[in-house]
This record gives sequence, C-alpha cells and structure tokens, in this order.
Amino acid sequence: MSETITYREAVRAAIREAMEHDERVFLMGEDVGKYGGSYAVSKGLLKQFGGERIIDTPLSESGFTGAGIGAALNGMRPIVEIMTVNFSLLALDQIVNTAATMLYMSGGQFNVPLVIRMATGGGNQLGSQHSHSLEGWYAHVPGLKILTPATVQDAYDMLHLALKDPDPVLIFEHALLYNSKGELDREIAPLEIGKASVRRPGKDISIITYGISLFKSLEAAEILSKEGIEAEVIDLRSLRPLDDATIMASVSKTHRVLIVDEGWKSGSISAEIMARINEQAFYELDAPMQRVCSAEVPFPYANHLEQAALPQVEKIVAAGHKLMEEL
Amino acid sequence: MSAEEIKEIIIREILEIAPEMTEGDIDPDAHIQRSLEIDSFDFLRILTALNKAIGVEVPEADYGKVDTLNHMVDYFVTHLEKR
Amino acid sequence: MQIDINQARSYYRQMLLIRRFEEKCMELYSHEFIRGFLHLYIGEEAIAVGVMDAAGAEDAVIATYREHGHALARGIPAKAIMAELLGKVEGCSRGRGGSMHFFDAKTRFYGGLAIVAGGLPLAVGMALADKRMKRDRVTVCFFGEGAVAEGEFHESLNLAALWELPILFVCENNRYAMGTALECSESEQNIAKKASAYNISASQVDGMDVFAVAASAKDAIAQIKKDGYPVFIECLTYRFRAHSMFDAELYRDKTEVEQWKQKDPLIVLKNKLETAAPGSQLGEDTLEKEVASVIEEAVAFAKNGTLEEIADLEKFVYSTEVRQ
Amino acid sequence: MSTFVMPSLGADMQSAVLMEWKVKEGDRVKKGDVIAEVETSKGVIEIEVFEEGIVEKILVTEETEAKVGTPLAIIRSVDESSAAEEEPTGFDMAAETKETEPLSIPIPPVSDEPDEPDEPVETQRVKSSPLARKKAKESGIELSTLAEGDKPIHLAQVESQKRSVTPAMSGMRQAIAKAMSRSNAEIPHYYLSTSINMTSALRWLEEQNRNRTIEDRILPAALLIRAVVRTLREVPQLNGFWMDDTLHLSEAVNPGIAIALRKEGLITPALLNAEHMDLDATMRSFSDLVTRTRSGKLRSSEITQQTITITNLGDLGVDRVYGVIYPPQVALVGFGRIMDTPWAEGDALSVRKVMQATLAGDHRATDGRTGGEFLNKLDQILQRPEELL
Repeated sequence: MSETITYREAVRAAIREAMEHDERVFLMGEDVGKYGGSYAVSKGLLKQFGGERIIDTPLSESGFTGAGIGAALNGMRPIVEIMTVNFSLLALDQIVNTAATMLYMSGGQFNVPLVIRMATGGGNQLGSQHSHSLEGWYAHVPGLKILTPATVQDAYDMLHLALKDPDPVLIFEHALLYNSKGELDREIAPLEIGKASVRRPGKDISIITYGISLFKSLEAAEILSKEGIEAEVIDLRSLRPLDDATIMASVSKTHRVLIVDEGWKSGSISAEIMARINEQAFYELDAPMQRVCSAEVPFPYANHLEQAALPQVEKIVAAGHKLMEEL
Repeated sequence: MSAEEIKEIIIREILEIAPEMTEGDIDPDAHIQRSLEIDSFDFLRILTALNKAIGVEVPEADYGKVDTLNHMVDYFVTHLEKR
Repeated sequence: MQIDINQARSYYRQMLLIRRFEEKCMELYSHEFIRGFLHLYIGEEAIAVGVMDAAGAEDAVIATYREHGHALARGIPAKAIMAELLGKVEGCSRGRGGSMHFFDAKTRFYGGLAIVAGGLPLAVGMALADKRMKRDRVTVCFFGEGAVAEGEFHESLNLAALWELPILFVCENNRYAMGTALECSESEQNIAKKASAYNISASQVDGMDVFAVAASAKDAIAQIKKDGYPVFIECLTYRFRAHSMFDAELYRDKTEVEQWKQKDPLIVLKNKLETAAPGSQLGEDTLEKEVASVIEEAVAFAKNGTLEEIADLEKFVYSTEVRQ
Repeated sequence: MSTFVMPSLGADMQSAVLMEWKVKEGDRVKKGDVIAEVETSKGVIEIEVFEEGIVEKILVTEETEAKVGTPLAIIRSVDESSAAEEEPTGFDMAAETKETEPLSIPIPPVSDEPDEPDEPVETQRVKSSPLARKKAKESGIELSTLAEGDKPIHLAQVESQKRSVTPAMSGMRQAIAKAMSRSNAEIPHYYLSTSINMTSALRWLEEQNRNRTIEDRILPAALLIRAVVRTLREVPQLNGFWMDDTLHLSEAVNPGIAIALRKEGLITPALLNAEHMDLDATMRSFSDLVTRTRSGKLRSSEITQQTITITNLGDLGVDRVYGVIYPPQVALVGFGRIMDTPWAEGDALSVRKVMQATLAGDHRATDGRTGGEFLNKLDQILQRPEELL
C-alpha cells in the first residue's frame, strides 16, 4: 500500500503520527509553529496539536537544544528542529558536551532520548553560512547517532526509528530533497538504524554515498552501465554507526571504491570510510580509492560557482573511469 | 601373512616414500618406478623397508620380478610360503 | 529570630560534613588517590545545605563541577561520592564521572556538569517537561556567577520566563570565575538585577548564612509551586580555597580571604544561634566525631572499591550497552 | 668476540627466515657445528658456525626474517671473558659488527659482478594494487614478472598470468631458473658424448651386492659418482670454477649430485670431499645426502660448494643428458639410462648393457680435448670397477 508523496510530506507525516500516538512527543524550534517551519515541514501541525506541543522558540539554538536534552531527561520525547546545520554550531556545546556524554558520564543512569532534525547541504545559492554539509563532523562523536535519509521512505522511517531510540539521534535532511517525490509504504518494517542499503547492485565499482548524492550516484551509475561498467551504489543511511559489513562486502566484490559526499574531503566521513576500508579490506583493493566531494571552499553564492563546488554526475562518471582506466 | 596384508604393507611403504601420492594413484599393474617417479635410490629404500616389515630380502637379480604392485605381492607371498 | 536547635544542629552537621569531606579530598588528592580536577566547596557550604533543605525529594537538582557539597546535602551517600572520586565502580557515576560529574537517579541529581552555564538549558527542558506533564515539581539549578557572562545563561533565563517554567535558579556568586573577579567580567555586577531584566523575580541573599539561604529558597519554591514562574536567588558567598588544587591564587589578596573567613558559615551559624538562644549547645565535639566516622567509613569503602573492568570501557556510550 | 651473521648462501639470496636455533646462549660450539636452520627460497638449510667459541648472545628470535649480513648471534672465543663483564653498559652492535671478520664461507663468489641487478630489484618496488599483490603471492607469481614499465599491476594481470602458468612456480624453481638462464647467457657450452659398456661394471656390482645385506647394497648411481670422482683425479681441469676470467681448480672434489625433490624439481647439493671416499663411503654419503635433501635439511656448505655437477637421469628413462653448467662450475657430467644395446666387440656383435655418458664443458675453461680425455678415462675406469672399491 504505497503512495507517492514528497520528502517534506513524509517527514511531516512521521511527526504527525508520532505525536498522535505518543503524548510525550513534541516539536520545538525556530519558526516551526506559526510560520510552518522554514522548509515548511511542520506546516499545519500547530493547528492540529497546539502551541504546547508545536513550540516556536526564540533564536537561541543552545538554549532550546539544551532544553530538548532536559525534557528528554525528564521523560519526554522531544524533536528539536534546527533550521540548518550551520546554525547547529551554536548548539554544539549542548549536543556534543551534554547530549552525547550524559549516559556515559552518569555511568548508565541518564539516557537522552532526543531527536534533532536539521537541514543540510548546498545547491540553493544560500552562500557560505547556510549551505554546508557538516553531518560528517557529528559522526565523529561517540554517543550520537547520525542519520541521513535520502529517500522518501527513509525520511519517514528514520524519524520513527529515531523517536524509538533511547539515545540522541541527529537527522540530516538535505534541503534540496524536501521537494523530491518518492514512494512511501507505511506498512513495511523500517530498515534499522546503522544498516546501509544497496540501492543498485553492480560488480565493477562500489559507489558509497548518502543523502542527495545518492541520486547523483545512481544517475552516474546508469551512464557507466551503458559503457559496460557496473557500479554498485550503497546508500549509507547512517553515518554513525557506519555499516562496515555492507561496505566491506561490496568492496570484496568490486575491489574498486568511489565515495561521493557533499561534505569536504579534509578530515571527513569520506576519509573515515577510506580509512576503514584500508583497515578492514586493504587486500581487496585493486585500485586506489577515489572520492568526489565538495570543493574545499566556503560555498559561493553565484550559481555557476556553487555548482562547480558541488559533486556532480559528470564528476562521478569521470572518477568511475579513472578507477577502471588501468585495467 | 595374507596377500592382502602384504599388499597393505607395500602400499604403506610406497606412500611413505612418495607422500604426495594416494593409494588411488597406485595402479597395481603399472611399473612402480616409472609410474610413481620412484628412482633407484627410493626403490632400494622401499625394498629395505619391506625387508624389515616382511622379512624377505629381494636380491638384485630379482628386481624384474617386483616391478609392479601385483608382482611384488606375488613375490613376497611365494617367498614367505617357501620358508 | 526563632531558631530551632535541632534544625541548627542539622545544618551545622551537614555543613561540617561537607567541610571535613572536602578537607579529606584535599589530603587524598595530595596523595594521588584523587586525580583530575578537584574544586572544593569550602566556604560555600551554607548555600547547598540551605537550598537542599528547601527542595523536595520530587524536585530535580542540576549543579556544576563544584558539586561535592550539593551531592552530600542532597543525600547521596558519602561512600558513593568518595568511591566516585577514587574512580571506583561503586561510585555514584561508576567512576566514569569523577569530581566534576556526580549523578544520582535516586535523588534526581542530574550533575555535576562542567561546561559553565551548560546546565541552565537543561533546567529549562526539565521544567518544560514537568509543566507539560502537569507534575508538581521544581528544577533547582545551581551555577556560579561566571555563567552569567555566557550566552546560555541569557537564553535560558529568557526561555524560562517566556515559557513560565518552574525553575529555581541559584547563582552562587563567589566573586571569582576561576581567577577573574566579577568586576573584571560584568558590566552590571548585581546579578539579581540582570535576572530581573528577564522578568524573573530575583533577589540577593547572604550566602554565608544557612538560615537566610534556606528561608529564601523555601519562599522561592513555595512561590514557584504556586504560580509556576521561575525565581532567581543570588547567593553572595566566597570560596576559601583556591579554584582548584593547582591554583596559586595570584588573583586575590590573602587579606581578602581572611576577611571572608570571618564570615565562615559554620561561625555565622554558631553566632546566630548564640544570639537567638544564648547558651544552647550544638554539641560540636560529638558532631565532629560523627562526621569523622562517616568520612572514615567513606574513605575505607572507596579504597576497597572495585575498578571497572577495562572490557566495559565502551559500555554506556549507547543505551543498548546499559546492562544493570 | 665475533658476530655470527646471516650467511649469504648464494648471490640470489637476500634474506632467510631463521627457523630454529640449534644452540642456546652459553653453548660451546666448534667450527662446522650446525647452529641454526634457516628457510631460504631453496628450502630449509642448516647453517654452520665458522669458529670455535661460546654462544654469548642470540640476537634474532626464531621465525624472524633476516637479511644477509644481519647479526644473528655473538660468539665469544673460549678464552675471552663474557661481554657482560667486559661491557657492563651493554652490547654495542655497531662496534661489534666492525670488529667482525668478514664472513668467511670458503666459497667462491658466485658472481664476479658485485652490482648484479639482483640488488636493485628489492629497492625498486613493483607497483601493484593490494589485491593483485595478495593474489600473486597466493599463486606464487612473482609480481615483477608482470610489470610493464611503471604501470601498476592489477588483479586482471595476475589472473591472466595464473591461467597461463598453471603450476605455481616455487621459490626454488625460480632460483634454478635464474641460475640456468645466467648459465646459458654466460657460459659457452661444448658437449661430448660417449657410449659406455656397463655390462661388466653391473655384473661386478651385482656380485658385490649378493654378499651384502639389503642395507649395504650399492646402487649403480654411487658407482658412477665414485667413477667420476676417480676420473677427476686424472683430469682435474674439470673440477673447479671460472672466476675473474680464470680457471681456478679445486683440490676438494665436491660433486653436486642432481637429486629429484619429487614434484619440486631437481636440486644439486654437494657430496663434500668425495675424493676421500671409497665406494662404500660414497654410497653411505650419497644415501645420507638424498635423505637429507628430501627432508629439507641441507647444510649451507652443501648448497654452495659444488665443484662439478653429476646429473643421472637414467631412472627417468632419459637416454642422454645435455646438461647446463651451474656457474661458476665449469663442467657437468650426465648419465642416461642403461640400455640393452647391440654391441660390437671385435667381429662379434652381441647385446650389452650400454649407457650414454655426456660431458658439458665450459669452453672458456677447457676444450674438447680435455673433455674427450675425461670421457675416455671414465670409460676405462668403469671397465675395472674393482678398482673403485
């Protein structure tokens, strides 16, 4: 029983259902109420649930994110929305120093069942302070779980999974995905947190990616396929935990690795994945691993420059060629 | 000692010398030295070992009578009976 | 002023326990049984003891990295605290927290948080949950005057007042953020006045006088429970010891310390008692002995404690690893 | 005090794995004692100590790979005090190494060009993918054989090589290949052959063996070795080495005997000092050498000190051997199988047991005259086998 809806609608549907089923769930963030959410995800929810559960906050990311932690500690299931990942840096203290550490430093006494959602990524000409992909940074921190839904189904499933999780979960929604359409089946059991998904099987190259880059990778795989190169495309879905098993299985099959990530290269999740492949599957590699990532610049405003900075299908295809060229 | 027992002993000694072989590799009617790549030195070792195990010494003049596994068995059976 | 002798004796005993406990910590630190940072509460005992007397068991407490006194006054056993300081699994945080991170679910003690002002947003959330679920509870949030310069202080006071949350903010103004004097960090040194700007009922109280602190906290909690609004108390106090063990105290004058020592909360209590009920006996010697035996027992317990298995190092990073 | 280092057992040996120490610290050793076993590309080899003394300190643990020249142990001469007393601050390896006598295996250097291309191979690492490297190792394929210029090697190249070379090439096989191609390239061979009537020799041997227990029987192979050694006394020019453009004759006669390792090819360890052995001793030593060769327990001297090679392929049914000389040796004697052959003696034609003996000679060292003389003498000697006892 599936329907075709937008990514935005899928997130909204998941929030709505969760709030209908669980009194403890509430949504809090800047302009989530009367405005309807800066990306209109929560549009209509204020009317349904009222201001006590759809809470507009002042511009105080650290304050309301910390409040989310406190509420989670005190028996609630808060969803904190932060407008973009760039703003989440104002709440970094609460996320990294408190949410991630509470359970551990209390010796297992206090878990923090908090969900933080935020938009990430570029491509909307929003310049250097609203466009970056910093989810890889958060994946550095033990105690957090980092989800990156790419599909409509995952946008829906992951919010439910995150709310069920006893620990802090950060969901990164790529801003350009909100309008994307896809199939949603509310009946099927969601694929659990920490499991990657092979979105396209192939035998020659493993393209490892997540978020919006999944779709660019799939497109590139189609082009490569016409040339006789069969790329396997893996949607990581979760950056922490990383699904090492699925990654290594694919590497052992194709022996060639291409990582596509809208984040920067330096000190990044793509670097982490390469390091793990090196540690766990070095002897499966038949060519140097490749990466297609964003240019190492703060994002520019001008469209042509921004597009040049982002991973693109052509760059992925070219990297695929490079991987195969020495055969 | 039955012919079967003698055969077992011979096979055991051959395999001792040529460990990469299995019993299945030994064709009972094939020339032992040629089919199993056993040189004269190894052949002597086999006969020495068989002498110890069975108690029959094969003189050089009789080498022609012990060229295959089956011949070898017959030879040892005959010589055991004689005693 | 009426003073109940039993009440006075109880306060005195608790403050004395904190005082002697902290002195023992110093000794254990010097002998390397306790490591890491160690921030002593000596001089400020009246605040924790007074406020905890006002807080109910149902209320939640959030404190800072200088929280030994709060933990003891809240009723976390001295044994569990000392074991924590020695890094033992019997400690109130299983040895994972140390001096700056005491936690205790039983007494609703939420830390032990060591990022200055980091606890205030948490208090906002705790209180938000209580309000939403219509629980008759208060969240008591301690912080030093150093926190006032942080953004989280202002964000949290704003949210608490805006959302009308049941929080008792207790500012322990000991005049120094580490080595930086209040005059060097705040344009407005009356902290209560800053809180008032957020439309929060705020007052200053003598933090060296346990009776005054307790009375003020009791009034505040009653008021919070009555109308749900946050209340802010600024307790004027002074730490007699250095900021932490490794501190040469270059930033303050020894005479200033000596002056404040005249207002030692233990002395203040005795003086007040003498004034209110001349000739009444606290039985200090007996209390000293009692306290000494509690501490002795705590130290023995901690020293005999168990070191957590290294195999459990990664336990409690996520809840799936919680096995209790 | 001296340092016992990983000996070089051949120009193509760069390192070996120390498999087992046969001595422990404090043991007394004398020249020629086997003190360790090392695994080389040619198999496990026992290595000997070259001086008398006491094992002061063992420097390399078992199952460690050590490059040639790596100090393996410190040997203290018997009259020296121990290092501990002498040097309370500990052992200074650099200083020790300096004092050490240059490694004195009394063997000729196999190569007269010290900068043989063998050396740079190690430093000039072949570029390959990790997977290709792993698969090549598993399949016994030398990666360098796949290299095409600077291009890195990928799995595909290894796989195609695997298909073309079905049986994996063992390290020993590679070592032989190397020596043989060098031989072919460097040594101008000449070949001579003669038919030797073995009838009386074999009859005589049969006679001998009839009176012996089976353990004491003498194989024709031993008789042939003994005959070659005896012949070399008459024609010594074939027993030695070609080095520095000069023929160096060897007093010792250490024939390298080609021994089949069953499935793994031939190896030619030396039967040391065969010139001092009578026929029985030759048989015993030959027997011992074959046994140890096949169990991988050769001594270093046996691997390095051959002065001539004897290849007897009669057992394989080969009629005639055209051998390739192992440099720097100068000759190889080959024996084919003994066949019933028509044989004219005077006017009478009869069937005799005849064997083809060949000589491969290094034309730089000797010429056909010497070779012919050798084969003639050999024939004569084999007609009077009783003199070989």
